[in-house]
Amino acid sequence: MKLFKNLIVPMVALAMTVGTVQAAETVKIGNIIPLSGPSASVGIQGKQAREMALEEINNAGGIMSLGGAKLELLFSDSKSDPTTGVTEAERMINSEKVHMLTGCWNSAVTYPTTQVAERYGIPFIVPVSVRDTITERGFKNVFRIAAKDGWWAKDQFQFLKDMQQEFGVEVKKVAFVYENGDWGTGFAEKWKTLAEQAGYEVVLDEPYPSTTSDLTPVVIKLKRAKPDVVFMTSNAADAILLTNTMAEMRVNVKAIISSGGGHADPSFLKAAGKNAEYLFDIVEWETDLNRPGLKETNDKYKKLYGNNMNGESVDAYAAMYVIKEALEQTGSTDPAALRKTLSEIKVCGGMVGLLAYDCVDFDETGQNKNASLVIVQTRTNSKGDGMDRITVWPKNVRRAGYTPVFPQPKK
Amino acid sequence: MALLEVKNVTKRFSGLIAVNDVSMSVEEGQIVGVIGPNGAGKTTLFNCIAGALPPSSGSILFDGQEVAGKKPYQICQAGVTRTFQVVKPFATKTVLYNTVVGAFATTQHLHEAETKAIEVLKFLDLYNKRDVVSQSLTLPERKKLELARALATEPKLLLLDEVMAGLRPQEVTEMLPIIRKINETGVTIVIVEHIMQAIMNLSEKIYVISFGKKIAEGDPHDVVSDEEVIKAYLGDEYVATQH
Amino acid sequence: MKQLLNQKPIILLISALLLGALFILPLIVTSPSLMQIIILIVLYAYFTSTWNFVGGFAGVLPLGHSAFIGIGAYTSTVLFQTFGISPWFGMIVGGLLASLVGVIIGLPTLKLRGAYFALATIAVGEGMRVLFENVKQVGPFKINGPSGISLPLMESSFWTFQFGSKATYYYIILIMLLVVLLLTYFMMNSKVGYYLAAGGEEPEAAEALGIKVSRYKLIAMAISCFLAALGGTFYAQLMLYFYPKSIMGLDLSFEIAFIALIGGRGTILGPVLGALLLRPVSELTRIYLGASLPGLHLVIFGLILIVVMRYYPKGLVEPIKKLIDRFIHKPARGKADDPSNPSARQE
Amino acid sequence: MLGIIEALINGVLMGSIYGLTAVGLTLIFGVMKVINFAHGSILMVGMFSAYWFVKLTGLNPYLAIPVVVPFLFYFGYFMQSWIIRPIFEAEKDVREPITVIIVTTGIWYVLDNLSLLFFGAEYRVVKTSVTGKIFEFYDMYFLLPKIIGAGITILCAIYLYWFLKHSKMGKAIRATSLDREAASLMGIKQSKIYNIAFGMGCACCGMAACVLIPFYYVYPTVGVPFDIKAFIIVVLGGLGSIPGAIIGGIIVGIIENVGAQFMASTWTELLLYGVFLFVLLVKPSGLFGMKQDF
Repeated sequence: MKLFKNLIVPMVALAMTVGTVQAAETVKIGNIIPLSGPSASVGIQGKQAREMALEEINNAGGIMSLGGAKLELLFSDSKSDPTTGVTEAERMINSEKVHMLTGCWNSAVTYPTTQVAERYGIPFIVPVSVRDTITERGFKNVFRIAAKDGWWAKDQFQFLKDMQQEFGVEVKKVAFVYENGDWGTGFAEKWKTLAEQAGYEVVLDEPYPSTTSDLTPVVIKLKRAKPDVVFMTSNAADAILLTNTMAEMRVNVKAIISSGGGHADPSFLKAAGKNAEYLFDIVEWETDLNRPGLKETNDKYKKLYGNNMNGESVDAYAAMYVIKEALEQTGSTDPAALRKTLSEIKVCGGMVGLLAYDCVDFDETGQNKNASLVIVQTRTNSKGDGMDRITVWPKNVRRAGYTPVFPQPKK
Repeated sequence: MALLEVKNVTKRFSGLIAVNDVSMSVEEGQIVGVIGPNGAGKTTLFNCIAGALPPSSGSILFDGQEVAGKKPYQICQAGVTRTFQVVKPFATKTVLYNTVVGAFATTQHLHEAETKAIEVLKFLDLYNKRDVVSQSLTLPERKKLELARALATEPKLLLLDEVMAGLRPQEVTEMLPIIRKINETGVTIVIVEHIMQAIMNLSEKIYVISFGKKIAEGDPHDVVSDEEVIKAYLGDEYVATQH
Repeated sequence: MKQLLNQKPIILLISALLLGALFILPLIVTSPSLMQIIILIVLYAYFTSTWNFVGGFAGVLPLGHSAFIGIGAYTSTVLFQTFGISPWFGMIVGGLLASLVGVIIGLPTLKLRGAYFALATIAVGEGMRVLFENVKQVGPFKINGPSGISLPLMESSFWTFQFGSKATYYYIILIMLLVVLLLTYFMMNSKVGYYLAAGGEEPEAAEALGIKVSRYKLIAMAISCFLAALGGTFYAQLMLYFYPKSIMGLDLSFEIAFIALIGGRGTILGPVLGALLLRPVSELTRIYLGASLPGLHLVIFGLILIVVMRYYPKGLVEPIKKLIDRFIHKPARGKADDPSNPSARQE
Repeated sequence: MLGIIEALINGVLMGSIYGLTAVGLTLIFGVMKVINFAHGSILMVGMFSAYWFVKLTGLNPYLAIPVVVPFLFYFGYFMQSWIIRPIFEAEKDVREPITVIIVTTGIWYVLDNLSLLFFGAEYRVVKTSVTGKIFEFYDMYFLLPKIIGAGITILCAIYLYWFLKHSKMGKAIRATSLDREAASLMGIKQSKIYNIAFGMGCACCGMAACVLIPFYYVYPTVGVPFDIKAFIIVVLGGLGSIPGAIIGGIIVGIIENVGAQFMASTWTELLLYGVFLFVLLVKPSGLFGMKQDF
């Protein structure tokens, strides 16, 4: 039935839009995200978050300064493929005449796609795509809300240092296990420098192909290397395999610190269950953050789509409100004017306040300079039937009454 | 000097001796038959000459040149072309196309090859069928196409592998004059055959092979009356083909 | 050339008109995004035509052709980035390199029977991708492992192979495609073409007719890889960004094979037709269904494959040709001297 | 050193499960001379079936075998008789039925993406009574479900080998794979043999799916990595050979596991392709393959 609904409704909608001239007062926002292929899971969450924000904004009267103009979202499937992303960006800009673009989650897609937006001078909001260089090319039209990967790695090490101090634990040997993609290798490079600076000995530096069918060899290697702390960067499938295999093979370490992505995917916690106990994960956002309106929004989201929000979906959600605010302040849909507003804007409070920090404020490269990260620990929830992610770092946002478990107990 | 000289050729397959120390010689312009009961090793011998199998020992001289162990395409380039018992036309291509492939052996240019191919097709009475896709030909037509393709390479020696196999008696009688006609243009022919009658009428000389060994050679009529031949093979086989 | 012109005047006229239309297309299509889609159609037709030399004429099924496209893209790009050599020269170097690799791989694998060759090419293609993903630098050349290479935006010029207008890219790839099609035509009507087709269909019979089958297959492989690599350079210059999975992945290799098979492998126009049909189908279904029903567009894609293979296993070129023939109200060439036609028998 | 032994044994265990999927592939190839590119998708179908069986009934995962294996047998049987057969027949004179390969690829696209449509992109894991159980030996750990899986694989292979050698149907299948024409002259109905061979090939996937479920996750494209591995294995072992597929699988498992102890596992992937190509060059018929098939 769902299939029917999903199939027929858009077809009818499509048939209708072909014939009718677009009403002048809608603002079109193109979203290029992976809706099929390996990253489909995260792309679909991003789509849901955007749709929820859209409905809220439009129901609240749209863009006031544009006479109550409604927002209209156009989605296209990048298939995690840069060629498709570029083609879609061209289409969105030229055929659909979108006023703004957002996307694309996969850094590899965002990278060339933003280049298209830059060429046409269309503002492009990147909710999440961590590769540093996306905002380091001197582009004028690219604005990123999430932190870049250099910041993620830096915070992971800072966290480890803070925890060592807090609990008086010695850590000498670290291991890096990461997917052999753009994202994982990007992290690993930063880790290597950071480990050297911090004086840790790297006992294992192991990239693995993320489409592999068996990660046992990696886990055996990890176990024999006997690290104190493991840093991981994984997509969902490999995160599940690694975590389960590590638990089954009784790999004893003081802590596992992962990098979001697969480890933050809702299906990861379902699939890994208790095996993910004590895992530290760095994320942009967590449901237990003490932020105004967070619980209500998350509950609404959960009711609609069945999952908690996560870093990716919140960034996408906030991006919609940043766009709304930019439109309000500009009072026009002219891309150049919008670009100017975005470069100067500082959006605080409201739904944007859902983020782990107060304001979105883009620096001259287009990077949100306030973007900060939190670290959560995964624990069995109070009912014992699922896993909970508890914010532990920075200490000032730590969930009240919770003491992190560090080092984790031996298995 | 003989055009084809087979000297003491032996072919072994792990333990089994399929061809055992066979010698034969073919003079230019002759039609020579090779006969023998099923599994006698005549096809293996044929394959050794055509290059499909390298002989284990012995030598094969063509035009005074050693060809034993050469690859099939080298042997063809030397002037020996074979046909297959189970015809192997280029099934999705037309008759003309098939023949042109053969004709390219002597030229680099398409129009020359086509001229040559058409000449051969006319000679073999296949010209009408030139634009028919070969997989829709009848069996006798396919056999003729096999001959046409081989002839188009302008061989000095034509090796025919059971070219009559599978044909009805009437079709066999139609085929015989064609082979003779080819021979009359100066092409030497070695024919491996099962059907006795056909080969008796055609050949000037016959070799009989049984259990990998040559047991008789010479004029067809002498061979037929050879006692050992009758004993080893002819009796049953001759009766069997009479129906 | 004579044969090329030896067609019915109406067909010549239509072809000339079509060709003219192709050349003035950028004057009509002003939307760069539509132009981009058209460029990709032409590019895929080009890739598939280069594939056709091996997959169509040599009678085997290569499923790793993207490896050679990747070699082309990487070679011209690293030469440009490291030494400032124009991609136009890099293109040729890449082509030669791809040819060399193709021959080295083809030498052992082209002797194998169909299934083995298909699997071997998958292994070569995937192996090449994994290799490029594992290597960050080769001597002075940075290839950046899985991150791939992005070409900096340069001023639009012939030398840098970067153009502000999509039309320029379009003309380049269109001419490349036409050259390859002409090449295909001449090859099909030459000794090499006949020998390839023969070797592809019945290797034993071909050998018996004096054809060194493996040698001709190797020639086809060398030509095919060379041309595929040129297309790789074009892809790199068009997209300005590529990485191993995008340009050397199985997906690209498979799509090329699909286009060829749906269009009609071993025919000149099959690849063009295939690209013309499949590319828009995959683009349109993705655009209109990909967002609401993720995956449905690929289901449709798969169904098209199955249905076409079921009813037109030789590809769509044949039925469409028949359709056009009927449209022109004149029997196809060759029909006139059909053996069933008694008048033709008289000759 | 212990690490290497541990990796070696793990390689054998995982490898024999790869072998089981490869057995299905090799069986289909042996009879029809067709590479089933949809093989990974069939495995995915099997895994989803096993997943839902265990999820809904809460029974021991190995109890899914009598349900999933016959289901996949008929799935394959009807897939062959409805979709592949007409295409195969149009091309049966051709030695290498390329069209059929493409059709199986089409089936692969359809199945994987249908499952994406119906089940979503989520990764699913089901907890069973054997999940996470280990077998400890010195300082080495082996997953119980893997050990059981490897055992079932070996039993399956032995059964199949026996079936093909001695049962009437098995003999008919073998006759068909050796010489189609001769077999049909002997009164063997080819299309039925093809259906059964295809069904059995898919049933092997069903078996593999059931032994994977206790320690593996399910998602729509889960078959792809297994697919590519199965291709490598069948060539390694020899297309058409059942012992070859099992031993090939074990070799692949060992290369993957032991190789990774000496190099980054991204390089073992490359090593795998290298070994594959090496075998193709040196012995194209694979370890146990018949010469006629290459």
